[in-house]
Amino acid sequence: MKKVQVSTADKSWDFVIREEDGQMLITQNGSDHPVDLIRLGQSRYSLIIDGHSHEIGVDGSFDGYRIFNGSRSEKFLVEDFELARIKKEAGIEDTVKQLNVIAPMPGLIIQINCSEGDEVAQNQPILVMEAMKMENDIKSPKTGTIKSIAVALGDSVDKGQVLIEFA
Amino acid sequence: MKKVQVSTADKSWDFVIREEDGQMLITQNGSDHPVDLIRLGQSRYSLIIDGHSHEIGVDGSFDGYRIFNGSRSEKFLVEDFELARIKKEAGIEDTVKQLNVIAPMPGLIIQINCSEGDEVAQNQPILVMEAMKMENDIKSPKTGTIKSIAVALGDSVDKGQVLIEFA
Amino acid sequence: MMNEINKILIANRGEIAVRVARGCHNCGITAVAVYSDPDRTAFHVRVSDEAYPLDGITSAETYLVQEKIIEIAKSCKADAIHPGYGFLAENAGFARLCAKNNIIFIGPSPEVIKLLGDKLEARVAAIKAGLPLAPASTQDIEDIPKAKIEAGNIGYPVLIKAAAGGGGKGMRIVNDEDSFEAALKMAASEAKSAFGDGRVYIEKYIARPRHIEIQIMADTHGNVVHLGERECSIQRRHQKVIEESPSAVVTQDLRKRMGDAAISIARATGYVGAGTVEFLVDEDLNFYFLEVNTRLQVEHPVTEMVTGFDLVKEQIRVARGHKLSFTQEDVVQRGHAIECRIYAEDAAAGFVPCTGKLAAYQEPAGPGVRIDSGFLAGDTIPVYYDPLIAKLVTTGRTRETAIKRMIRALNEYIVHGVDTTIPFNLLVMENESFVSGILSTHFIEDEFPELADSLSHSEEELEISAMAAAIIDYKQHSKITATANKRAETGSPWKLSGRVSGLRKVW
Amino acid sequence: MMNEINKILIANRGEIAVRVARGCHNCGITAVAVYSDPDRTAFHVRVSDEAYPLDGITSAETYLVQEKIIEIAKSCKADAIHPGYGFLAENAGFARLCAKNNIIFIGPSPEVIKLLGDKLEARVAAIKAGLPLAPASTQDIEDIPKAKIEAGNIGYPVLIKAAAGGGGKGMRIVNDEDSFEAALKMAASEAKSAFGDGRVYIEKYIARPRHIEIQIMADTHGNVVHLGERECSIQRRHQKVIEESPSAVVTQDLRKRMGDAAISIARATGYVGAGTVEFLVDEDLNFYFLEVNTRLQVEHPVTEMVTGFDLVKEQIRVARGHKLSFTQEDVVQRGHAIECRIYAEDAAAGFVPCTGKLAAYQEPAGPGVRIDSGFLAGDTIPVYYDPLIAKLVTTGRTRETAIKRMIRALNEYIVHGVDTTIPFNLLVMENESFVSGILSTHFIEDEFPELADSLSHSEEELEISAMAAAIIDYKQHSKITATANKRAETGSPWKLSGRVSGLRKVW
Repeated sequence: MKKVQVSTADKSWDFVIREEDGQMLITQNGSDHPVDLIRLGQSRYSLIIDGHSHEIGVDGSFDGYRIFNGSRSEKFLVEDFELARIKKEAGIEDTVKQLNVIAPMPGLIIQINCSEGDEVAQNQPILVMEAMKMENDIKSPKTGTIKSIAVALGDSVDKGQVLIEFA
Repeated sequence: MKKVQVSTADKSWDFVIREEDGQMLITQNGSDHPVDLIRLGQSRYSLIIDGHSHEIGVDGSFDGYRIFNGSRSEKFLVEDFELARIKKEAGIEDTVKQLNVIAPMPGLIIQINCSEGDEVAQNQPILVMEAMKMENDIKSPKTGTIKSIAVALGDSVDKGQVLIEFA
Repeated sequence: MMNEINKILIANRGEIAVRVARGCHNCGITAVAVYSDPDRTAFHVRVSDEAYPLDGITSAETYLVQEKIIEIAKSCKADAIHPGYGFLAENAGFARLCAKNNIIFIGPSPEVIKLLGDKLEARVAAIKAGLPLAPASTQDIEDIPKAKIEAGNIGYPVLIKAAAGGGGKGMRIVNDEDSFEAALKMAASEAKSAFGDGRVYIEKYIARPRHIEIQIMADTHGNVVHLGERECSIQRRHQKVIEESPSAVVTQDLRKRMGDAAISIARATGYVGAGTVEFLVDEDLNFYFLEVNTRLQVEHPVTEMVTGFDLVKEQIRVARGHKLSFTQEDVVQRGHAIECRIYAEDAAAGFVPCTGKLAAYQEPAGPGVRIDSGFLAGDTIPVYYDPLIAKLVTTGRTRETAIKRMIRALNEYIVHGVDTTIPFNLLVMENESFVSGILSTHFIEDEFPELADSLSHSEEELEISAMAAAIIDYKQHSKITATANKRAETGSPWKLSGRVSGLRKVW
Repeated sequence: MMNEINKILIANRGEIAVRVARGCHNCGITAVAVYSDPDRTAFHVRVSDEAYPLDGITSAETYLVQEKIIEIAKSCKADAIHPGYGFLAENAGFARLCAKNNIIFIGPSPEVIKLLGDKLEARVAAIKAGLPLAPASTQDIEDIPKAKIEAGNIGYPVLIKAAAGGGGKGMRIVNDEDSFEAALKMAASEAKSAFGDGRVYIEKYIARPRHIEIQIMADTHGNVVHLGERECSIQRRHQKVIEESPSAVVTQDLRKRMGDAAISIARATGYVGAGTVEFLVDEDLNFYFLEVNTRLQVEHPVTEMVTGFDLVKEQIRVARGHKLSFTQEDVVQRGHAIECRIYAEDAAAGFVPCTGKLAAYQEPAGPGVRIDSGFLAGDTIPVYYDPLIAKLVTTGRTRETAIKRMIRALNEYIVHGVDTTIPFNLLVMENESFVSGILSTHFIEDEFPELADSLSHSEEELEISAMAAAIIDYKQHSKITATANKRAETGSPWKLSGRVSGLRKVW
C-alpha cells in the first residue's frame, strides 16, 4: 500500500494504491477504483480504470511525469504523501510548483518582457524567441514571481535550456 | 573488407562488402554499389542501395536471417566466403539447405503423408495439421529426402516445433 | 416506438469491433468492448470507451458465451448489443436472450434470423417471394430413389448441400447418377457431424458462377431499400477474399431486377436492419437466389464507399426505431470500390494461417484509401481466432483507378514478422482476367493453378534481400568484433566465440 | 506534343512529398525523393522508389538549392520535377532552369508564375479579365499626398499591402487618415526588409471576410475547368488551419459566378496545370479577387474528396501534354469534406512550434477518414522546417456527418511526445458558430479570446492523468524497491537512493 500526493502547478490529488488478490486498486476520497495497467511499449500503457479504457503515454525526459492522455499532455509530480506533508509544513516547495521556463526549441532570444522579481500571471508573454523562421511568444506557465532570468538578449539557446526560474 | 556467401534453400550469391572514406560499398560480379543502411527501430532498417530506397525488416527468431522486403520475406544464411568454400569441399551442408519443417502454429497432427526416406518435391503436401478450426496442409519447403519424422498422428504440437527433418 | 441508445456493447473482436466502435463514436454513442485474455491489449479494447474481460482464451470460452456478454451489458448499462459478424451475429437464441433482458439486439428479429438461417426454409421463403432459384429439390431428402428422380429432373451435374450448412461442409458436386447415392450419404454424414443436422437437399450445379450479392437496409416503418450489388467471386475455400462494387457485369437493368428480388424477400420475411441477399450469376447473367446473411458483412465498406452511406450508423438508426435516412431514389453509386482482405496467411502454402508478432506494421493511406484494421504495430496475431488483419479498400472514379490505387496501397503496406496475403492480392490486381473483369468463383484455380510458383519472388527482389542480409550481417559482425576485441583485452573467453560467430549467426 | 514521363523527382519534403509520391505510384511512375541530412529516414524518403541526399541541414542549404536539385534530376534521369507547395513551387527562375535542362516543371510556365506572383501585376490581370476586386490603388504608391487621396476615395478602413507580399508581412490596417502616413512608411520598410521589395498598395479593408477559393485545372489544349470552392476562413497568423468544401454559404449560382471568374483569369493569363484563385467574400456574399496560387495547395484533398478527381494525377496528365480527363459538366460535388491540419504546435501558448520525437504516433482510420501524413511513429519532428505533421480529412454526405467524423477521428488520433493542434481542432469542431457555418478570417479571435483557457483540460481528464501518474509511479517504485532490496543484500549503496527516490523521481 502506498499513499501519494500527485500535483500539477496548481492542483493536487491524494491517492492510496494497494493490491488485493492480484487486483490493483486506487482509492480517492474513500472510493475504490479497480485498475488494470498493461505496458504496450517503451513508454505506452493501456490503462483500464473502473472499466474505462485509456491509452496513456509517459515522457521520460521530464523531471517528474509528463502524461499523455488522448491528445493532451500534463506534467505531474508524484510524492509520498507523508513526505509531501512534512515538506509543506517545513515550507519547502516542490519541483513542479517551482516550474522553470524551458526553451521549447532551439532559437534566438529576441525580446525579454520581464525582470527578476516580477509577479507574472499564467500565460503572460514573458519572452520572444526566434525559431523556425517565426517569432514565438514564450508565456509564463504559472502565476508567480520570477527569481532569475538565465538568458540575455541575443542569446542562442538549445532546446530544453532553462530560460527563467521561478521563486 | 569481408567476402560472404548468402544463400537460400536453392540460390546463392557472393558479395564483397567494404568501407571507403565512410562510404559502404557492396560488390557483386565486379560492380560496386554504394550502400546506406540506417536502423529505424529494433529490427527495421532503411536501406538505400544505388539510390534505390528499401524498407527492410529482420526477424531475429530465425536461425540465420529472415529478411522482410516490401510484403515478402525470405530466409538467408550468411557465411564467410572461405568457410563456405571449405565446408562445401568437405561436403558439409549448411543450415538453410537442411531446412526442417517447423509447425507454423500450435495444433494437432491429423495426417502424415510421407515416410522416412521419401523423396519429396517442393510444395508437396506432407502433413495435415488441425489449427484455428481448420485443416492445414503442411507442404515441403524444398525438394529433398526426408531424414526423420519427429511427430506421430494425434500429437499436439507447439508453434516452432520441428515436425520433419531433411537429410 | 423510439428506443434510447446511448451505450452499445460490441460482442466481437478484431477489425469489425473497431469498425462498430467507430460507428458508435460517429453517432456520439459510448462504445463498450469485451475481450478474451489474449485480447487484453487488442485494438478494439483500446479504441473503445469501456472494456470488460470475458475471462478465458478460446472463442468458446469467451466471445461465444451468451450469458457472460449479457451480464456485462446489464452491469455496464448498455442499451444495445452490436454482434458484428461471426460469433453470435446470426444466433437467434442470443437475439432472444437480449430481448428477454431488455437489451436491443442490433439485427433482425430472432424469428427472421432463424427462418433465413435455415437454407431450406429460406429457399421456401424465396420461392414464395418470387425469387429465381437454381432448380433444386423442394425439401430435404429422406428417400433415396425419390431423390435420384429429383436429381435426374434437375439434370446433372447437381450439388448436394447441407440444409444447416455453410463454409462448404456437407457439400458435394455429383456429375452422374452412378455416384449419386454414395455422395448423398457422405454429404449427410458430414453435415450431421459438422452441424448436428444431417438434412441435405439437391441443387442444380452452376458452372463458373459469379457470386454477386445485394445489400439491403430495412427499418421498422416498412421501408426497404437496396444499396446496389457487391461482386465477391474471388474466393478461396468458399471464403471471399476480394470484393468490389459495382460489379463489372451488372447493368442498371440487372441491378434493378436483383435489387427488387432482394427487397421482395426482405418484405416477405419482415426483415429489419442491414442484410445481404446472395445470388449466383451464370454466364448468361441469369441470377439465382443463394441465401440471406442476416448481419453486417465483412465486405460492407465497398458499398459504403460507392453509395456514401454509413451502414453501421443506419443500423443504429433503425435499432432506435427511426426511419431510414434515405429512400431508394437517394441511392446512387458513384465511382468504384475494391476491398482486399489482408490475412495473416501464407498463400503460397495454401493459405495456412501465420501467427506471430507484427514487428513492423504500417498501413497505406492517402488519396482513395480506406483501411479497416483490427491490429496495431507491436500486436501479436493470436492463434485462437480468425487471422484477418485488416480490410484495405480503394476507390476511384473508375474500376481501373481503383485497381491502380490498390496496387499502390498494397506496395506501400509494410508488415514485418508474419506472412500475409498482400503478395496474393497484388498478383490478382495485376492479373489480366481480373483487370478485364472476367471473374468466377473458380478464379483462383483457373488463373493460378500453381499459386506457389506465381507468388515466388522476382530475381531482383531476392537479390536486394540477399544484399540486405549480407550488409546487416556485416554491421552486426563489426559490432561483435569490436566487442570481442575489447573483451579480449580484458582477458574474457569471448575471443573464441567471436571467431566462431563467422560460421553461423544466431541473431 | 506528348511528353514521356516515367520518373518524377519530388523537390519537397513532408506530407506533400509523400502525397506526390503516392500520385506517381497511382500512375505507375517512379518517384524520386531528395532529402536533407535530418530527413534521411523521413517518410517521403521511405515511400519513394529512389532517394538522393541534398547534403545539408537548413532549407537554404538543401530544398531551396536549385542547382543541386537539377543536378540530381539529370543524373537519375528524371523526366519531370514536381515542386509540391512552398520551397521552389512558385519560383519562376526554377521553372526556367528546369526548362533549360530539358526537365518538365510540373506547374504553369515561368512567365505565368512571375506574373501572378506579383500581387500588383496579378491585380491588373484580374481587372483586365473582368474579375471583381476590392477597391484599391491601381498601382504601387510613390507619392504620399496622392496615396492619401486614393485612400480617401476607397474609404477607411483601408489595408496597406506589400506588392511582393505574403504571410501578413508588410500589411497594415489603417482606420483613419491621421494614422495613414506612419502606417504606410512602416509597411513599406517591413516589406523592403522581408521581400527586398518595398512596393506597397492600398486596398479596401473588408470586415469579417470569408476566405473562399476556387480550384482550377487547365491543360495545354485550351481547356480550363474549375472544381468548385474551398472555404479556408479559419486562420491563425494569416495561415489556414481548417478548410472545407463546399462552403456553407456558397450557392450554386455564386459557385458558378466565382468559378467563371477563376476561369477568366486563367484563360487571360494562359494558365496551365492546377491553380487556385483566392477570393475574399463579404457578409453580403460579394466576392473580391485576392490572388492566384500557381501550385497545388495544402488543402487540395477536400476538393478531391467531394469531386472524386485526383489532382496530382491530373497535373501529371497535363504535364504529359494530354487533355484533362474531364470537362466542366463532369465536375459534380458530392457530400462534404473537412480538413484539419495537425501541427506540432502548442495552440494554448499561441501556436508555438513543438519539436521532438513521436514516441507514440497512431493515425485514425476507417469510414470517411483520409489522412495525408509526413511522419511515422518514432520519427522526430525536425526544428528546421514547417511543423505540419499531417492533414486529417473527413467526409460525409452532409457537413454535419463530416464534422462528427472529424471529432471521432481527432479523438482517436494518438500522438505522444509532442504537443499538437489536435485539441484546438476539437475545440473548433465543437464550437457552435463553426457548426452553424458562421465563419470569418477573425474566427479564432472572435470565438476564443482566451484560447489557452478554452484549451485547458477538463477536471475529469486531468484526474485520470493524475491517477495514471500515481499508478505508473507505484509500478516503477515497486520495481526499484525490488532491485534495491536485491542490491542491499549484496551490499551495494543502492539502498539509500532507493529511499530517496520516494522524494523526487527522475524517470
